[in-house]
Amino acid sequence: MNYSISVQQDDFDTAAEYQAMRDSGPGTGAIATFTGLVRDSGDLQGVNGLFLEHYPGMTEQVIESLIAEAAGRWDVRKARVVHRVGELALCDQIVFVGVCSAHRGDAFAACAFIMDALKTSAPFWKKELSGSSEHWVEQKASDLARHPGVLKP
Amino acid sequence: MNYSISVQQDDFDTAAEYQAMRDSGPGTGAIATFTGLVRDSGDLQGVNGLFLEHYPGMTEQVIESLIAEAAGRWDVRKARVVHRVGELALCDQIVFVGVCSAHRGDAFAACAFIMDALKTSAPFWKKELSGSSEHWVEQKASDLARHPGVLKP
Amino acid sequence: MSEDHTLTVRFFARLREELNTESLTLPIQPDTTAGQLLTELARRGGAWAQLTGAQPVMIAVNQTMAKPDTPIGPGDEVAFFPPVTGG
Amino acid sequence: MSEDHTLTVRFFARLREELNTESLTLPIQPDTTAGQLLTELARRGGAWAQLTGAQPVMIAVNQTMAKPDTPIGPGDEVAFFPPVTGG
Repeated sequence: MNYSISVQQDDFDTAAEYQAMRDSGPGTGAIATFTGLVRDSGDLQGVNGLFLEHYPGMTEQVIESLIAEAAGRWDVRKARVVHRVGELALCDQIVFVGVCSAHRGDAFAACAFIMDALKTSAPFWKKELSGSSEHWVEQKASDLARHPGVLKP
Repeated sequence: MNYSISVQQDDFDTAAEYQAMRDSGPGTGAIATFTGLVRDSGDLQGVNGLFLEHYPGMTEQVIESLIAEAAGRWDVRKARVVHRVGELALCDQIVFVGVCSAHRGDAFAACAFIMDALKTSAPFWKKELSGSSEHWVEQKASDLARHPGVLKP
Repeated sequence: MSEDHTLTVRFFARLREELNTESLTLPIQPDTTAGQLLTELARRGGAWAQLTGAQPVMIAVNQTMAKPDTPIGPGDEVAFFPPVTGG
Repeated sequence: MSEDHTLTVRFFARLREELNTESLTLPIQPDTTAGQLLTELARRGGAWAQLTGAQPVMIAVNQTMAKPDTPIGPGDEVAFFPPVTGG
């Protein structure tokens, strides 16, 4: 299993990410990808940007362990996670998760698992910006329900 | 809800498909995509190509109804299905399913549902080519278990 | 009156190949079902016998999934094919 | 001996802003846990009191998720932060 993780301010290129997934050999039959975008309503309405903070060093370790867990549960030939930090504008790309596998069920399951677990376990914090107000986003009960416990003290 | 379906011999460009998903307005927070590729082992080993047959007209109608069903169950802002037919080589792209939604859970669920249902309900048939032998692929019990009944007489 | 009393039958994939037939135009009796048509075709024997054999045969009437008891009539398009395997 | 008897405490996101503190270097007592350090910091009062308030505070020790009873010692990096909200 091959994987790679980037935490960066810069935007990413999903076309290049997809191409890297395709270049994973003739045993790959399925590629599942997920991209998260800054949308106009979250805890606030009229969101026009986000500020994303993270815990350098720990973030990468947590994501690495989530990918290893996914690879232990499903057939994962290659996994890729890119997560942006800093100031982002409306409609900007935030996060990319890509998984390739022999089979579609494994690709979907591993991709959704990594994304769900990232939301409850990786040390990122999102602040919504709306006009002159700003608001630290609160963790959703629905997110914890999908992947409980990793972060609960 | 906006959708589009193509059944075609030509290859497709996932970068252009992704861009069309992104251009779905500021309410989109999540894009899930799936791509299926010709892989080297299926019912046969050493597969070096596929021949894909379909039922023109019916195929599009079935996929349209699957998208409508997905849009009734989850928040779907835009859905796209491209499926190739004819002769394909090893590592070629076969199928693309893309869904964008406000929320990641809906994007993942609707994308996986459309893909799973397509495999058991849309009138496509795949023949594996391996050296000089060829073999019509048989439907997997595991596929029917994921989305049972649509095609059972 | 000939056009008014026929239907079109189509075959796909393995069935198309093994029956060596893409489509047929057949006269149609009143009060018939897709399943009765299948049984009638199977009586041709040889490769046709598989239409009522162990392997499942799927049915579509006018490009919509159908069942053996789906009624069929003049002008209809009836298709028989193996379980689908796309994606 | 000063470097040997201290640890680093880091705060992130809402806690970092409300405590107006990114990091602290503190002397460390023997046989201490992350939870005891949290309680000690909360005794500073004001904004610090929220560290043991109603809102959950997550703990990491040396960049690994930890619990209140996780032992800490000299040279460790202890972090306190709100539940994460990335992705």
